[in-house]
Amino acid sequence: MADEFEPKIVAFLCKWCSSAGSDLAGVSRMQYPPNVIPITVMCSGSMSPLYILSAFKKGADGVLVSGCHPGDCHYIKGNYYARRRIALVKKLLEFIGLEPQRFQMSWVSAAEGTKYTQIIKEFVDELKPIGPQTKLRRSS
Amino acid sequence: MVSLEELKKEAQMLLEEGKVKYIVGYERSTNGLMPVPAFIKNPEDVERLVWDPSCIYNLTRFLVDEKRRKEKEKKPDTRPVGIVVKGCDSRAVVVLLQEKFINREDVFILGVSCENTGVVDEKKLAEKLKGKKADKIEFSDKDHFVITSNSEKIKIPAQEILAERCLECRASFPVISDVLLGEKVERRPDEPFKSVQKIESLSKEERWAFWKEQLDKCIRCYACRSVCPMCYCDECVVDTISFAVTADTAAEEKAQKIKWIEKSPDSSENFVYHLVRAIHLAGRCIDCGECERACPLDIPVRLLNKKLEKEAKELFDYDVGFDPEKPSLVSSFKDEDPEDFIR
Amino acid sequence: MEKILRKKSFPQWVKKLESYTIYAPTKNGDLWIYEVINHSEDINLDYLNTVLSPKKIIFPQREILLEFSASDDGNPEIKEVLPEENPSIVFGVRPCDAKALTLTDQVFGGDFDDLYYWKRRNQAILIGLACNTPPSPNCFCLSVNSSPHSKEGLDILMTDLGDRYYVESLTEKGNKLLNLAKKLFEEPKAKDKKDLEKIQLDSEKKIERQIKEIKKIPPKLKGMFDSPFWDEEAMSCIRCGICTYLCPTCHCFDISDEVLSSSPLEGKRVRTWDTCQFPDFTMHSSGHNPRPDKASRLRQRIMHKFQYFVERYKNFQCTGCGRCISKCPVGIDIIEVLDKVRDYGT
Amino acid sequence: MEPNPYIPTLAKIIQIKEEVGGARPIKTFRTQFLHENGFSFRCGQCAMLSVFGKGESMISISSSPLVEDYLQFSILKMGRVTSSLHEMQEGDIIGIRGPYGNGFPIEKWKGKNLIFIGGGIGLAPIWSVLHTALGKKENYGKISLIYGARTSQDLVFKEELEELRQKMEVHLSIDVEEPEWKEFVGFVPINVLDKKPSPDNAISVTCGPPIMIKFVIQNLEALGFKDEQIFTTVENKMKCGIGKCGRCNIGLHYVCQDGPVYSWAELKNLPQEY
Repeated sequence: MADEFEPKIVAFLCKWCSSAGSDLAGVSRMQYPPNVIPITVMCSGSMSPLYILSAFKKGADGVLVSGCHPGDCHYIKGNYYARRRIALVKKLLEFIGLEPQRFQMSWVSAAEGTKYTQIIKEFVDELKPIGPQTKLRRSS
Repeated sequence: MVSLEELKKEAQMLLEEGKVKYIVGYERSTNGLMPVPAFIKNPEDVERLVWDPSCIYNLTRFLVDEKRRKEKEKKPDTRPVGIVVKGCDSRAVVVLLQEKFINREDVFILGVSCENTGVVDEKKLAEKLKGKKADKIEFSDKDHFVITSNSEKIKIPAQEILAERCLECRASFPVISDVLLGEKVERRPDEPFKSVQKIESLSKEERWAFWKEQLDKCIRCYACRSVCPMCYCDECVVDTISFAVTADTAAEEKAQKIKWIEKSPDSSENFVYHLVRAIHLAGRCIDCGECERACPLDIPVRLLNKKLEKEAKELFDYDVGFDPEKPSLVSSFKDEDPEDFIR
Repeated sequence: MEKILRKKSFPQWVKKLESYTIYAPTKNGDLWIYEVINHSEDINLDYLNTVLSPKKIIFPQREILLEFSASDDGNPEIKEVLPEENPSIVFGVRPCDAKALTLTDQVFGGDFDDLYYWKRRNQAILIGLACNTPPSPNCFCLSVNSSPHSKEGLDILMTDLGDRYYVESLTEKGNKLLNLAKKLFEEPKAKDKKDLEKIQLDSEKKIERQIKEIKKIPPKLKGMFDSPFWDEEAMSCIRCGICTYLCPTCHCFDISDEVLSSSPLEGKRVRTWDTCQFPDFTMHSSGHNPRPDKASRLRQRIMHKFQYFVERYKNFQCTGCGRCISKCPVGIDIIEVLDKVRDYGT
Repeated sequence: MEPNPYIPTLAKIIQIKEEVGGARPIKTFRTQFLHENGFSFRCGQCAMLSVFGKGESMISISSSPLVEDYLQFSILKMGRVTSSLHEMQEGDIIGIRGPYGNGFPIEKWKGKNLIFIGGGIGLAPIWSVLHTALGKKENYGKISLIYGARTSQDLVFKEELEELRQKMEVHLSIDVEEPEWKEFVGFVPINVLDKKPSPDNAISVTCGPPIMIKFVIQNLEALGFKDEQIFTTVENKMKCGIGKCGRCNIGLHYVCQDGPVYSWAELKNLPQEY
């Protein structure tokens, strides 16, 4: 079992909600797969597509962008902008043939520790069967 | 039919009255069919202006250069610049106005309608002529082109040699202009996104194989970026050092410029460059097709932008470059924007 | 040593060259690009010219110079990375591209030998194909001391006589390849020689474009550094890198460090193509840029090829292949610019 | 195997001295090669310093060739490579390759009066030729230095400058008035006019920001200096250092090989592109 593929997931978590949600999961000792490399961003609206593509280039098998539910955004409309931008990035990545499961977005509020662990579990389970991401990864 | 004489007359009048600094148009080149951009300063030179199906370039790019030059001059001549624009090019002017990059009084728009046809695709024409050299091409009656190839006149239905984007054209006459030549012909292409759908219909692995083979050819000459009127950032993600640098910019700031994309034409670097460029043009690209025409390796980079134009239409019902007052795609939102993909 | 090779026995010759890596122009859409081909595949030699010259085989767009990594005490260690042994043959080299390599040889030789360039250069055998008809409407090789059948820089020159090739081997390397398949080659008869001369003469007449009185241009350029001519000429330039990346003689490059991981430090120092048309080519980190605008960069491209290189290496740094004219997105035509330089102020 | 000009030799930083603090800090680094490799150079030559993972930067060697056991570089913190050099400690390893450039033709200046004119970090290339001349003082006439910087804080090699006053004339200046500053206040070119060095049997060497060099040369010509008596260095951007990458050219000259030291007689006829 040891050499089973363990996907590496880079998660961009909005500081006000999702990052707090993941902290809540940690504080309440919830069990969830350790494949996540969390990066806190000030708002999902500040997510530049470049971060996502750069993560895939550096070898991420999956990328998650998680922000506040619509209406909860600390900056009022950051997550609304993010919703459009991430939808476009997702469509473009599918257009060039990247597996759609590799790039996810979620709303996780500061109180949704369990939802956060649930999303990560599902994400890891979806990534395991499709193996490591070799398409955008920098090889030579 | 658009009369070239009328265009010349308009241009001459503008120059004589000194209402414009210079006029950007098309003029005959010395090597073959394709014209070259003309910068006409004095009235008698308007004779050099031409208008025919080979006038493909999107001249809006030179409004960006004009602005950069003005910023550097101490006492700039602030008169507007005259520019000859087709339907698609005019939408590029609209996007520049929408983004407040230029002001309406900076530009005097000489609009020219393509009416029922459009501009020629060099490759399709070359195939059609099977090696014969085309010296001249002209509009002829409603929807034909006449090509003179060493004094032999060949009439070809325009539909067969039109540029890809003209087959999917959504504005055959300028949406914004100070002077408009030619009739306004409404154009509703039945399949506005046919070229994109061809790729979408492939399987995931086929799409990946297609893009991998195409983008591996890229030699990073950045012609697709340089020819695009919307790519006007002072500093681009691909530039190795920071440009907006003055004598007292702190060393830390220069040292911390992140190298997002390496200079070497490695497959993943090429992908990140082309995808970031496409995303930065989402809701801004008006499909003038210049990036694909300029690419020396014939990489279909236009399709990346066209895909996002299709998504902008389908997901957010957003039309690019028709209304200078409308907010741009990614700096606006609606409550009913789709979120089914969000967990 | 001059031979005749029947076209039908050409594939057998290629099969005999198993021990080499073979590059040949292959069709890719409407373009021709040099690719490695396997030996059984037959080589298609009725092509115009490739988008990128064989320069990309001898001076690739990306060359790893050295690898650096952190040793266990944290200090950096470096390892030189030279191109690997790869004896190769390049088929279908046009005379202008071959002559271009003799120009870049001068740059990469001199006091400091560039080992990377010379490793690839010495292990490549160049088999030329004379241009019976000019590959591009913008060819002007005759104006810059070259010709559609020039032998400079080539190991073998093949000329298509219809059903057979007239094969002229010019170097030891060329002879070696012929000797590998001696019986495929026949001695040329008088008729072959007559056909060859006729084709060579015809091919020269078919060249449509030329630079008249090119000798006048270098001295004229010397006096035109501060002339406003360059501002007008560069108005339509969009500052892309096509003219220099496609040029077979352009050799400018950049050296940069690519980091795979920062701690522990691991990465490569890489040489990549660069172009004087980009602003960051000459920009100091203080922000001062000796060539701040596109006019000064167009001036640099023209002056370097038709004055600086002439003074330094006694040759025009241009072999008239016409790629920069055909592929410029805004139709800047180097011949027209040079005509204007020659007649400027008269 | 022939030497590969692109491969640096590893060297250890044995001493770092903070010359100038503040927003435009300057540090002087002394480096020693890990394995002796006979790196001999002439004063005024430069070397390409490598910080692996960041890149390379061409820096003039400010120690005199007479000094055998270390190479000294005075570096102004300006961009990516120089900033990472400024964050290094003693004992760190960097790469050095070179020497590059033509260096000062000091052997031709025997018996001449030497006037060195420097601005800001421009004193670094002068330091090497100045100490070489002082090392063989008997071969040369009067040696003097006119050096200035923006503020007294920005003056480099402050202690050594005081010691030099016993051996030669030293005229310092700062651009803006400061309370306890007793010497000249104003730009270096104006200080040159103020000090009026005499042109007969003299050689002048000027290094500093391009704008300062331009005006110093004008003023020297006004004082009667001929073009062959005026020397300067040109600081173009460099990457390969061996005359191949095509980046540092002024006309047909590659500054990294044919320069960086030029007499005004030569530089005057080259395109003013630096």
